[in-house]
Amino acid sequence: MPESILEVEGLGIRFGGLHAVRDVTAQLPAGKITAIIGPNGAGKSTFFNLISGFYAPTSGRIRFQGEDITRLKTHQVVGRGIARTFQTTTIYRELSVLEGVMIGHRVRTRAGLWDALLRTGRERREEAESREAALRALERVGLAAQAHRPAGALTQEGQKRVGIAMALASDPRLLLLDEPAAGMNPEETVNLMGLIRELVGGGLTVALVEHKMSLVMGLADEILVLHHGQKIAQGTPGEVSRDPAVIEAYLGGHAHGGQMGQPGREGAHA
Amino acid sequence: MLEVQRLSVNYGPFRALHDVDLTVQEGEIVVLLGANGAGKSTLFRTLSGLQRPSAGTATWRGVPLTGGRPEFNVARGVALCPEGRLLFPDLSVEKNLRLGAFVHRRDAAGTERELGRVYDLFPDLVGKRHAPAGSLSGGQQQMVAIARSLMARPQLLLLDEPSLGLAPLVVEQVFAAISRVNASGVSVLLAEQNAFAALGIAHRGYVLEGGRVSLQGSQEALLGDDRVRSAYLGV
Amino acid sequence: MTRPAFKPGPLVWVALFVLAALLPLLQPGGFVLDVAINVMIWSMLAYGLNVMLGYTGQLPLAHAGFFGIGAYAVGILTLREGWNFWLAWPAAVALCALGGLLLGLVAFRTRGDAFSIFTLGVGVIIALVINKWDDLTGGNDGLNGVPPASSLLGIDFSKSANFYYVALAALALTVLVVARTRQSVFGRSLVAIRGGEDLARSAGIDVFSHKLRALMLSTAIAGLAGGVYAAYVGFLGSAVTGPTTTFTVLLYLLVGGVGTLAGPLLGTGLIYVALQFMKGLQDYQYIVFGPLLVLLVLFAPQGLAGLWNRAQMRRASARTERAVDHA
Amino acid sequence: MTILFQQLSNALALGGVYALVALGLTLVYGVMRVPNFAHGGLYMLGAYFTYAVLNGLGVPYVVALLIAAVAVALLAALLERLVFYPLRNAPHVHAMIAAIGVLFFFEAVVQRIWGADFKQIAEPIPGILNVGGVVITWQRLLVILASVLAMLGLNFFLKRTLTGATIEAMSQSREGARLVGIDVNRVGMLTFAISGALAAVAAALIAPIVSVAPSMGEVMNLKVFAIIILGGMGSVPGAIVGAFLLAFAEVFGGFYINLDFADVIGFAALVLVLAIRPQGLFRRGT
Repeated sequence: MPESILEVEGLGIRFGGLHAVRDVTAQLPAGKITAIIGPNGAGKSTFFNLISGFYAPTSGRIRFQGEDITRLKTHQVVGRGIARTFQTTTIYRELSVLEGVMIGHRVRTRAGLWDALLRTGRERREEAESREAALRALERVGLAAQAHRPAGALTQEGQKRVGIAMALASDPRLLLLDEPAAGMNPEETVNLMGLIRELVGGGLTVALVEHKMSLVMGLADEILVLHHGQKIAQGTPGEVSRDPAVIEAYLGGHAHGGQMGQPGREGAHA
Repeated sequence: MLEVQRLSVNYGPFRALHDVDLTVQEGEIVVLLGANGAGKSTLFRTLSGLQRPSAGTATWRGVPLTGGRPEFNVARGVALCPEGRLLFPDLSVEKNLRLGAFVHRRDAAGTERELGRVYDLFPDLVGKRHAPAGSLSGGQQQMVAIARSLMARPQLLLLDEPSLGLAPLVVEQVFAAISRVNASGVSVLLAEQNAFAALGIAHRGYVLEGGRVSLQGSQEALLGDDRVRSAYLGV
Repeated sequence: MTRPAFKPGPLVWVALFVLAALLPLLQPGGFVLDVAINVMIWSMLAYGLNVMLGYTGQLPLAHAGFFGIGAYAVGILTLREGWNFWLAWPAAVALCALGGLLLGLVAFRTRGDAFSIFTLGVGVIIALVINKWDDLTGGNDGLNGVPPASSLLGIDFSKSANFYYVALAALALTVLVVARTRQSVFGRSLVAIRGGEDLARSAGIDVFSHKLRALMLSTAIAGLAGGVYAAYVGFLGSAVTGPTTTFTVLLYLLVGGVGTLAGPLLGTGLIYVALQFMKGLQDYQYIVFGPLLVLLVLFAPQGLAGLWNRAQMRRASARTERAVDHA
Repeated sequence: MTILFQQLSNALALGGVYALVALGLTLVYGVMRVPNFAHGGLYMLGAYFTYAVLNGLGVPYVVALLIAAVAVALLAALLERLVFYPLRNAPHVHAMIAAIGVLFFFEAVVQRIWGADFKQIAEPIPGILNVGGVVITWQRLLVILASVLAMLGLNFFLKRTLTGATIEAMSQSREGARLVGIDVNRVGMLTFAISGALAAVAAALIAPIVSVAPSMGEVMNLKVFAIIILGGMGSVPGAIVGAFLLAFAEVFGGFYINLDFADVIGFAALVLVLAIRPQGLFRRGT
């Protein structure tokens, strides 16, 4: 087992009567890609929202790089080095690509209102740093040439990349991607896979929620399967795709012993 | 019959459905398979009138469904049981059901008759009839949602992932109920992630991937096709 | 690369203010100067509102109240306590900033509609307290005889032509402050909040603390405008601190263009001056204003500066498309 | 004792009027998600219509009240069509600002037609009722009874009729309502009409006690907004409880503390409640 960057222990949250995530204990290995999968409504996005501090868990603990971050607010979590993107392309459409991505670097700056009014040295220095960080992030996602266009004018894939760049501009150790390939065509999806691999090659840890199995199976080092808010499996793609509990969760109770039980079909991508 | 021709739907610059062709014959159960984000819900929203298409047509018994007026579509016999249920959580189960018969509000006797039929179909709901719909368990809420769409006395029932988040036993109950509804003459278009449970009761099916129909065929053909499996698990 | 937004460059602003500085030389008193000073006062209030509505995306409706606090603070301190205007004015601004802090601590527990309505309630409380607290504010009779700004460096500010420069300087300061705020690390975070609080939060922005500071800046500017008003008009009545004033300034801001740097000045100037030509209509101005507000949000919610931006953008994108075609 | 009872009857009458106005506002918010700042304007128009009909046609008070209610209801429905319906997909701030514009317009028009000074409406049943030393004016009794009646009627309509159920359904799930075949546009107009009628009835009831003036709408606006925030926006029981809370705070606060500050006390109560419970009293946490 490689060293883990994030550990959750007995993590759970209830909304009214609904137990959206229940007693999940898992680790994300450092420097790897972990995919979180599960049927619709399994609690994957909620799981992300818990890690990133959007929701306060009703039970359990979250540790990041050895530090307990369970009760931290979102901006504090980002400050510790966990950045995220959203399910839908949520970016600042009316801003230029560069300006939008610079917002992602805010967490590394301290300039406030007085710095703004007096144009202090800190303001100018941090403005320059933000710009550099944003340009670096845009470079990493291959959008440096688009920096001055309005973000809303980019393609769906481009906007996804802006979202990732914004997350990268906060200089994270762990990047959470919520359905990064949603709405992309196969070619764009392949490009995105390449990008994610490059990021991990650069030392980043990535966790992603994704429904496109071609992407998950082709990319993930480790897969965590949620069903009804609970963890039902964790392992390599090969292990997970042979796990009967996983097959049942996805394909339904009638799958046993039928066509689905046959081994040796890995790699038959759609 | 339901006839969908070259239907496309855009959300801003994003194309959610791409030239979809699809039919449901009278009395059929047709299953729509596909991973999340494949466009199933968009197709349903379009057929129910909640969403307007950017191109293409959809007709039920020759009447177009794409006018952007759901109340019109319900009155023409096309009812949607939507993903996420969209119940009225603070109203009682029975009031939810009675509102389901809103388009038949002049036919009180018919509504009472239908109410009896859906309680027969979902006996669990009888004891809960006066409870607020939002207080029920997920499975029971799903039953209320299906029952509510049946109260409109549809000839074509659109079911968007009725098994979502339900325990396996409840899923079996729900699918048995769908079979019974179909046996009474209602055509059904059913979206499912639970591929094998759905194919177990369907006559035919379509696989939707990335907003396009990537595969179609009879129940047997789809059950045996590796691509169905790969669309879900990628194995 | 064309600028995507209507931003008269710093040079245009400097030129504008230099031109404005020449006005008293041509018109040393009277009607035109009065209109100009009023436009400056109300556009400052519109700038204050714009910091919140335009840059932070929340609509506070207590601004006339803070305008009133600023005005009454200057009035009471100079008239009753004998303070020098040049001390009373900054004190009033600080008081308004403090008031903004207190308001924000409670009001930012809500957002959207509830925030607006909550702050409206606070605005009403402020106006009512000013109206009822006879001993301090003169109540219904108002505060009469607020002294004009005291002389400074030998300049007699009781003359309109000289006081004009006080108002002009205050406006210039306001525009500078707002422009610098918008173009800063801090201001970009405000725009991020306007674009979506959840997204801003996930980008690592402490939303609450940013909104709080924006509101303090916004109410401080309202107090700055109120101070000028008190010294210029010399009489303070509680009516001006009520919601009607807030809504009128909101109209100015909307006409000019929410979220733009030129909008508040543009809208205030236009509407205020237009009203002077419709003096006979004054009592019934809202027969025109009301439907105008409705038509604006229905058909041109981005205001004049916004319309200009859109036209610019269309032209720019047409140009790039042509360039692409030629390539 | 007598004084206490008088204060009590004042508070009940005021609370009943607040409740009727606030109920319409909260219904509209529930169904359309629009904070209708023009609502106070509808209330003010109700008072003026009653005044005009009484003076112009010489009909009995009750008839004037009903005519005013119908007229304001129609006007409110028209307002929904012309202003709020086109803005249904725009940011909330837009609808809010448009509503403010409408409010100002109403006020200016009324001022143009009837002038800025106060108008009086004679009490339909003048004098007082004395039951064993306990004294109450007939008009206050009428206000209390009529507002309770109107509330019961509204409750019956919402809970027992299918049309009423469509209003509740739409406020709980707009798309769900569309899917069962409810024409949400008609429900929107209907809700606006009901809110207008309730506001007009409230205004006609209170008009003989207070004077009629163009600014009465603005004042009422602020109070009913305070009430529905207090009760939780969109909540029907919240509006009623909030209305009586505010009325009691004003009447008794004004009596025991300082009459001048009666209004301030009401708003201060609002600020206090929201500081503790930002979502209001009757709304589940978000």
